[in-house]
Amino acid sequence: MDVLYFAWVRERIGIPREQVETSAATVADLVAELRLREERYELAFSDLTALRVAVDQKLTDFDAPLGGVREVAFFPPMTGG
Amino acid sequence: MDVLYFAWVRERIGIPREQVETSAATVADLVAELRLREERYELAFSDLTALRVAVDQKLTDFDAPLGGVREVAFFPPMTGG
Amino acid sequence: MRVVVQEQPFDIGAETITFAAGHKEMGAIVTFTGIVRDLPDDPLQAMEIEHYPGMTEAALTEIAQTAIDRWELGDALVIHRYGRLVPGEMIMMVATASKHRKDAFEAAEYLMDYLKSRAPFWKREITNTGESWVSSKAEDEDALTRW
Amino acid sequence: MRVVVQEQPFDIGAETITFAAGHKEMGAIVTFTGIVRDLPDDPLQAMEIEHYPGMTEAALTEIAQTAIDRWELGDALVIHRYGRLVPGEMIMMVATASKHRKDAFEAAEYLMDYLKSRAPFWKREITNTGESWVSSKAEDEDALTRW
Repeated sequence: MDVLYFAWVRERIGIPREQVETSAATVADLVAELRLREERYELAFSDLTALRVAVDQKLTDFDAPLGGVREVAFFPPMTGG
Repeated sequence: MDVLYFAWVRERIGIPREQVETSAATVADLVAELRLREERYELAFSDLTALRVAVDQKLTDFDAPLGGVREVAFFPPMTGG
Repeated sequence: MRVVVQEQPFDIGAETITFAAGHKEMGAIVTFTGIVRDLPDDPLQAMEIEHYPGMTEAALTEIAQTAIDRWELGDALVIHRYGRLVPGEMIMMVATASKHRKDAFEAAEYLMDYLKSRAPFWKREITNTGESWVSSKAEDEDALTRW
Repeated sequence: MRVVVQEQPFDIGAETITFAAGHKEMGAIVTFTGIVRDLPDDPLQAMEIEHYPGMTEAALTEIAQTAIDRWELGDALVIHRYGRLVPGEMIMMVATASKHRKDAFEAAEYLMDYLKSRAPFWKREITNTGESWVSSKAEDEDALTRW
């Protein structure tokens, strides 16, 4: 699936998006996998309360299931307006 | 003093303004004097709860004193905006 | 602060852009515009607005100044027309500028609530069957209790 | 309903006049405009706004549709920019049209509250000393509890 990063999450991980092969059942499982990869991931995901997640472009929670999902995005709380 | 009428008060009395010689102490006293004049005044002032009054262009109450006042205006509740 | 009472139409676009451009140190601009409703099935032909020259300007200025004093407001604008308007025409507008959106919104609502019931304007509706003065609404008077 | 996400500036005057002119059957139009604050003593040089193409439009459309469904609203407009903006530039605007001023005001405030914390935009401030992401405010999240 496509995994997207925005704002300081993108900066910490160093790329705006990547293809990830995973069998993670939930967003939380995917995060756990990513954190094991490299320190930049560990750093980006160190405090989940500071992060928001969207699955297929809809805001959701970290326990959201990933079955059939094409796109997951991680980012800080929004600051529009 | 000048006495002004607006909206349906003006229509009932038939003139937009007039000079009134009075020694009325309060707006209520002035209204009592005017009501004695002619039926069109009696008609215009028959229900004071449906009227508002401004003294020297400031909204006030019917018990407002008239000493030194130059202009009194009677009108229905405002409907601007 | 700018308070305008005029018979002729105003340009909502030009007024909004001028007001906003004049307050770049404020992050939030709110405007309200009142329009004579143009209803296909409504027999309204025109709306005539009477006002009390002199007192109108004083009342609007006092309302705007109270808003500026009460909220953290950089500026306020009030434009209100009088005379004969046809459906679709703009009756009035207010604008507020603040550093905070909450202040800009609340102050604009305050301006509208007071302008409705405390500024000396009276509307008369001209329909196919006759003319009648618009009655004040209890809800407009009640709206003031919020402030 | 119209939702626009664009890099280039928008014309607040033209947008407001077009929106209002398109809703003559509505008596009340409210607009909100957000401006990059231009503070004389503030070292802010620019504001960069990042967004999530695709999701942004979907989120704004959902927020606007919710407002239209919840209030007696004739229409809603949302315009939000992204990219690099300098102080004094307009970031975004919303507009609402209703028969009732209370609905127009409340719906505009709702749009702003949700747009602030639920539409995928992130602001970065560039100052003389560096760059930093704007933190979300607890008060912005708290504002949602009103609805």
